[in-house]
Amino acid sequence: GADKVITMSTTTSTQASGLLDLLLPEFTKDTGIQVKVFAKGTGAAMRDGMDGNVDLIFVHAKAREEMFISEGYGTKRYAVMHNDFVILGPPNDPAGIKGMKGAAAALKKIANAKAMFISRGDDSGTHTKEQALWVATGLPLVCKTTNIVKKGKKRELVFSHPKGLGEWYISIGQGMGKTITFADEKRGYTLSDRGTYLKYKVGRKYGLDLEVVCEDDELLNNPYSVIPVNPAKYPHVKFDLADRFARWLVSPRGQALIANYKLLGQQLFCPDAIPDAK
Amino acid sequence: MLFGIKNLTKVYGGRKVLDIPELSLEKGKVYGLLGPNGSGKTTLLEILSFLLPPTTGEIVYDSRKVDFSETFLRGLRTEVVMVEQQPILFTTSVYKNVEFGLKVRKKPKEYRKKIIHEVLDLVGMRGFAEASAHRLSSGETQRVAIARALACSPKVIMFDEPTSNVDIENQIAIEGILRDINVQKGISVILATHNRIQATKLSDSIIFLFNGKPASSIYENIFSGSVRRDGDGNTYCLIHDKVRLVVRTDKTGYVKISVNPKMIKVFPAQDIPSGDHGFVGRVIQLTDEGGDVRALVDIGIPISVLLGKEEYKQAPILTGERVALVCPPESIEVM
Amino acid sequence: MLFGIKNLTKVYGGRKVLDIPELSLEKGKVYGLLGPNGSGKTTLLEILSFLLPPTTGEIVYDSRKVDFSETFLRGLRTEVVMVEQQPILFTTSVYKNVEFGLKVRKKPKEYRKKIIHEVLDLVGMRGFAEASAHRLSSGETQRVAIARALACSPKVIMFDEPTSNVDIENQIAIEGILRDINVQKGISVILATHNRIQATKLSDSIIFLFNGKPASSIYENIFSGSVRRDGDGNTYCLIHDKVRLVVRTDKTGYVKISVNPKMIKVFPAQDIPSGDHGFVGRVIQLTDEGGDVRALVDIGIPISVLLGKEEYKQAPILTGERVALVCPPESIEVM
Amino acid sequence: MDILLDSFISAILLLKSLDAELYAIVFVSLKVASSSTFVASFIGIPTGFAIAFKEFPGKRTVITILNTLLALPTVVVGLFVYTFISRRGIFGPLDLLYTQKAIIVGQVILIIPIVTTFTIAAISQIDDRYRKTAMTLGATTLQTAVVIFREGRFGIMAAVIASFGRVIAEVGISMMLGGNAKGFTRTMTTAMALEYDKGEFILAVALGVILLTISFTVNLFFNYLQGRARV
Amino acid sequence: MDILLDSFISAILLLKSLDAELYAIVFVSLKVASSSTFVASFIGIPTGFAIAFKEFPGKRTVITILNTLLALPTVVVGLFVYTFISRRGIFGPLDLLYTQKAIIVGQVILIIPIVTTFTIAAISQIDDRYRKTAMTLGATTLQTAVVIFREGRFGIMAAVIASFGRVIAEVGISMMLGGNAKGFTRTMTTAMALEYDKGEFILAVALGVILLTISFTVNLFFNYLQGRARV
Ligand SMILES: Nc1ncnc2c1ncn2[C@@H]1O[C@H](COP(=O)(O)OP(=O)(O)OP(=O)(O)O)[C@@H](O)[C@H]1O
Ligand SMILES: Nc1ncnc2c1ncn2[C@@H]1O[C@H](COP(=O)(O)OP(=O)(O)OP(=O)(O)O)[C@@H](O)[C@H]1O
Ligand SMILES: [Mg+2]
Ligand SMILES: [Mg+2]
Repeated sequence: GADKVITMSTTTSTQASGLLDLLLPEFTKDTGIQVKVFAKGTGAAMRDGMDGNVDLIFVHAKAREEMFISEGYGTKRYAVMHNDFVILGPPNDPAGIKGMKGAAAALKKIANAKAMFISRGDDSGTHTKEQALWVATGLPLVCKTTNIVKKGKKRELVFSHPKGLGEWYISIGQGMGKTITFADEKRGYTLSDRGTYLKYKVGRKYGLDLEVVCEDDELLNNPYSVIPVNPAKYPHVKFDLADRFARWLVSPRGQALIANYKLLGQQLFCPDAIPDAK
Repeated sequence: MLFGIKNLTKVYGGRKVLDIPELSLEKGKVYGLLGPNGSGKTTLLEILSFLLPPTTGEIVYDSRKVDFSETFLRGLRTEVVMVEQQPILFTTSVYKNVEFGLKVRKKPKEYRKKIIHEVLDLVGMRGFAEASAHRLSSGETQRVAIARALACSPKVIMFDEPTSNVDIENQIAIEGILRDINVQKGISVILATHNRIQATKLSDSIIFLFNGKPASSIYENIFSGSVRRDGDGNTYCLIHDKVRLVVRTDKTGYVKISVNPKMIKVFPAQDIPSGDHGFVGRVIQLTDEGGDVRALVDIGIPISVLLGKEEYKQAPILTGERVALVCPPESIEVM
Repeated sequence: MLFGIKNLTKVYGGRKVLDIPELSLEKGKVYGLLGPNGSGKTTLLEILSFLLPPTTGEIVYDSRKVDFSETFLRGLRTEVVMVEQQPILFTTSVYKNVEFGLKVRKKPKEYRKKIIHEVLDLVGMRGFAEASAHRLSSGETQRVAIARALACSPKVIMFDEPTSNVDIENQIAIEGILRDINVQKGISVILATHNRIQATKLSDSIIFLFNGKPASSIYENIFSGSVRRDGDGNTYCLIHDKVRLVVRTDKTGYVKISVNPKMIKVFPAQDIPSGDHGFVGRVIQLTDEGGDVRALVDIGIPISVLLGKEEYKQAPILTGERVALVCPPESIEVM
Repeated sequence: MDILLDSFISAILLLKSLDAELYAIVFVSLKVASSSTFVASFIGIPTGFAIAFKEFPGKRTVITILNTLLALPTVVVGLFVYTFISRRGIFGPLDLLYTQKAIIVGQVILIIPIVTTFTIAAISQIDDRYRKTAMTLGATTLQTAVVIFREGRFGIMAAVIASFGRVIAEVGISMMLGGNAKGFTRTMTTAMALEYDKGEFILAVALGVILLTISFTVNLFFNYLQGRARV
Repeated sequence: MDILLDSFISAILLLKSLDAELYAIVFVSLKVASSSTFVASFIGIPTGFAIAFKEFPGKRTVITILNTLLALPTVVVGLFVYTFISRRGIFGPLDLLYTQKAIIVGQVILIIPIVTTFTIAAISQIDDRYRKTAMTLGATTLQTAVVIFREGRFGIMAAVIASFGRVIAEVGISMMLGGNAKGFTRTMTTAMALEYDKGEFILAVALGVILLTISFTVNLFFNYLQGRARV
């Protein structure tokens, strides 16, 4: 019935990767619960949770997720899975970082060579990760603050980036796919999640010229989690059903489905709750 | 009383184009409205048919004081219909154009059909019922517009130069219709026209407008000319560089004058009196005006002379004949 | 030769509204174009001023064969200007309206100014130079449109009922202008009008149109009526339910007839001859027509009678007088 | 370049596959867009009439504001409506967010300025004699408006067509207020945006081709209506 | 609800901060939108004239197609242009992608149907006597067109204003072809979309408020032009 429908906001990558198209029908089959999905930027998805517009969120921005829970918007963070980030670059690799393991060192080299780097610049999980990597390089960063008013009080928004914005560092404020396309067109470097990269590289008639130039660093891990919205904050949310979905995702059944999801022959996500799920 | 008007003015961009201190019109009559271009005829008709609010003034219609609010006016408009000078037909068939007023009045379909055929017959446009209205010639359009107004059978109809583009046969027909609706149905008619013969023939009473004001002076023999003074100290008005009329005025420069046709005297050509006021010209037209005779004499400019019944009988003049005219200065008004 | 026309037709929706097998017009003349509403006057004028392509036919203008291609026509249009029946003025000042044709002809500014004041003077609209054209009254509009055409000083001007909304004084003025431009500047003029007096007065030659065809028959005394047969086997046409005219025709039902004004005979009222062809009526108007006299007699319908110069001189009739008319069947044409 | 050709072929394949999902999307698009157009016309056309006819102080300012609102970005409309119908908003309890109704509300706001300004433009060009004639023949204000509507119907129809085109091609509001939920609020444009996000350019353009085909059909219908109205 | 108030205040703060970045964005938006509007008008108005005046077989089909193109989704335009100017496209060597020029090209395609259809609608309602009068007075085809332009300028102006509104509020094409690169191709709308994605709704609406303010100013200017043109 209509009652057995829950709503979820998520980042575009879970939907665009096709993972949800696999998981949701199985979940409905198992429980009779339908999940309505709204895919958008990480920030906007979390806003949906904070405004009580959805029953749960499925995102990847660990620090902000924890804040989400500590501010009482969510009940619990279920670590579902992770994939990893890779640094992409043009085949001729002008900064010469091919094969490097250290992501921070690689970025530093790009900065020093003033080779073009395309940043998502949209406060997404990927962008958050990129900013963390820049901090790790130890290079001096530029912070830019914008004043806005929220609930009548002034608030500052901070945007930080290495020096050279608009010269070699291009901030485009768009989704992953578009950022990859941009980097490919402009022959620049960028940070991407592996799933999207694979889809663009081999999933299409005209692949990319971009190649992975740096991968497998610990720092490049990208954990996803689901958080049911707190019924104490929003009594109307269907917490029971949402929590059931969350628990289903971290159950052996859900974890196995995730582990076995392959795109173009490659595993995209590693289950985190039961790492060796099959 | 049909219309009672007090202190009516209409101002456009600072210019008073209509200024009528007082005027009253009776029910069941035909009024002719005469006046030169721009004298305010159309403006007056639009105000009287409640399409245009006056700038100031009071109008009493059928003993109701008119307040220019939309709801009040709508009721009045069903009783008063105006046929515009350059009428526009709705973009549909002639039939549906004529049907409009009847539909609006919620007449039943059969009745509408009957009336439409009747009025189209009257204006000689029966064959065009299904024609698309925008493709008609000007005269055809004008005639359909008249039929459309007639179909409403209102209490008052305003006609703004209803025959200006109509052919001779239908001019006669329309003049007949106008008389008939007045006599047979008692519809009051106000008719603006430049055709003085039409006006005198059809109207019970004639209103002259001049510069927006009802003119007591006769709107006839109006000429533009310039006032000059000759060596002998005479003041005269030179019209079309041809005719010199001695006038009494202090004005100079460009003026309009009107010559009272009743005060012009006619003599056989050989009897031309001495003095400056005489002209010789040819009689071009003689028109019967209820017994009196209007003679149009070409003295370089065409001038109209009104001869009394008896006067004409005693000394008839013939068309084509040469006659002498005398316009005494008191017959000439400088406006 | 100004215009040579061969097999010209204009067809609208299957209906031939114009059908002229042959017609030629001379340079430097004034032509009057007469015809009932819808007879094709406007259509013909628009074709001759190259605004409307004919459906078929050949037109030779000034010994150039007209091919209706835009580039060719543009050249011709600078020589031929038409004043529309219901002219429209551009949404700007009167001055700029008149200036348009001059600007298009690349006349220098000073010259333009001079001409504009001249032509506005001619039509009595000098005071309105700066007025905004869309606010003018109908007659004012018509006069500005005439001035606008005059300013172009073309070789040919077409006037489509140029005085239909113009007041009497300016009618005279415009008729004067028309004659002047023809006589003084040699401009050819084609004038469509319903005013027969105007047409005869101004034109060197008159073209009658009837149902789109040049009519040999005289476009006068046209009446609609229905053909009936009485007990005695006489065929007559009943007009306006009032007048019975004996006709010779096989047609029945609703027809148009025209009565040749030259073939109607006039007698003193008491001398009414026996027979079915006589009527008694009142003389309402007598007009001089180049010596001949046109009498308008009201016999229930107004009928026009043309009296020869001598005939009139010998037995003059007076306005207001009662006379007897005889319309022999051969004077009546059923169309 | 052959992405275009590929897209055409894909569009045909998609249509031929009689895919239920595709039809659902098309259906939602058409339903939402026509509802929005209808509601906006219902409000905007009379408003346009009123503004065109009435003389009132500040009339030009009102028109300038309407013209300004032609530049209303979808994000602003989306967020504006969002603040009202989000759970925290005053209409939160109605649970409108992420429904087709929400999209319609947003789209109506988006196109009311279009319908209204172009109605004003169309009406003001109509000869004033039509109004006077209808009135003198005894028409009520409403009947007069109908006459003028008939005379200006080409302009007004153009306004309605443009509005329909605007909303059926619109993506921002549908995305923000509808949420692109599969089977519920996914429209052709949000589906296109999704395919584009996925990098499935060919599929995105194929959907676009289908959208234009549908829009063409709708316009053929409008055209037929206009043809009939010509009398 | 107070997000709206917050946004207003934030907009004022933003403007007051004289933020160079903000001005750059505003400048890019205005430059791109006015270029697109100009180019599209330059093409669309004469095309509209030609279609309105010439009688040719298939005229109604052409109009129907133009009406269809009013529903051209930005994604389709974006991808269409992309295929030509991407590195793999035939204009790839021109290096147009992710430049303001690319946005202009896309936007021009987007609004040409708007300018053209509304020009047609405006022109067809103009009394044919204007054309005949201009011609009989000896005007060339061009001069006649100028006369008709003058008479129909309100309708045409409305078309231009609507097109300007459409492009300045447009986000899809700017995003896809411009790339939203900060300092180069970021426009007010792409910045808004970004802030929305980030969940910074207040900032998004604040930018929207600024956009509408600017659009209002532009319209005041248009209004002034119209007022002058009234004579
Ligand atoms: N809307 C307007 N704005 C400004 N002036 C106007 C307006 N309408 C009419 N006028 C002026 O008012 C005067 C009277 O116009 P009106 O149409 O009543 O004259 P009219 O007597 O009907 O003339 P005509 O014989 O030419 O039809 C004219 O001089 C005209 O220029
Ligand atoms: N575009 C058109 N489509 C169809 N019929 C037309 C069109 N234009 C004119 N007609 C018809 O052609 C005929 C001739 O029209 P035209 O305007 O030439 O007549 P006219 O002699 O000027 O009449 P009027 O004295 O009324 O001005 C009319 O019966 C009219 O209905
Ligand atoms: Mg008038
Ligand atoms: Mg005519």
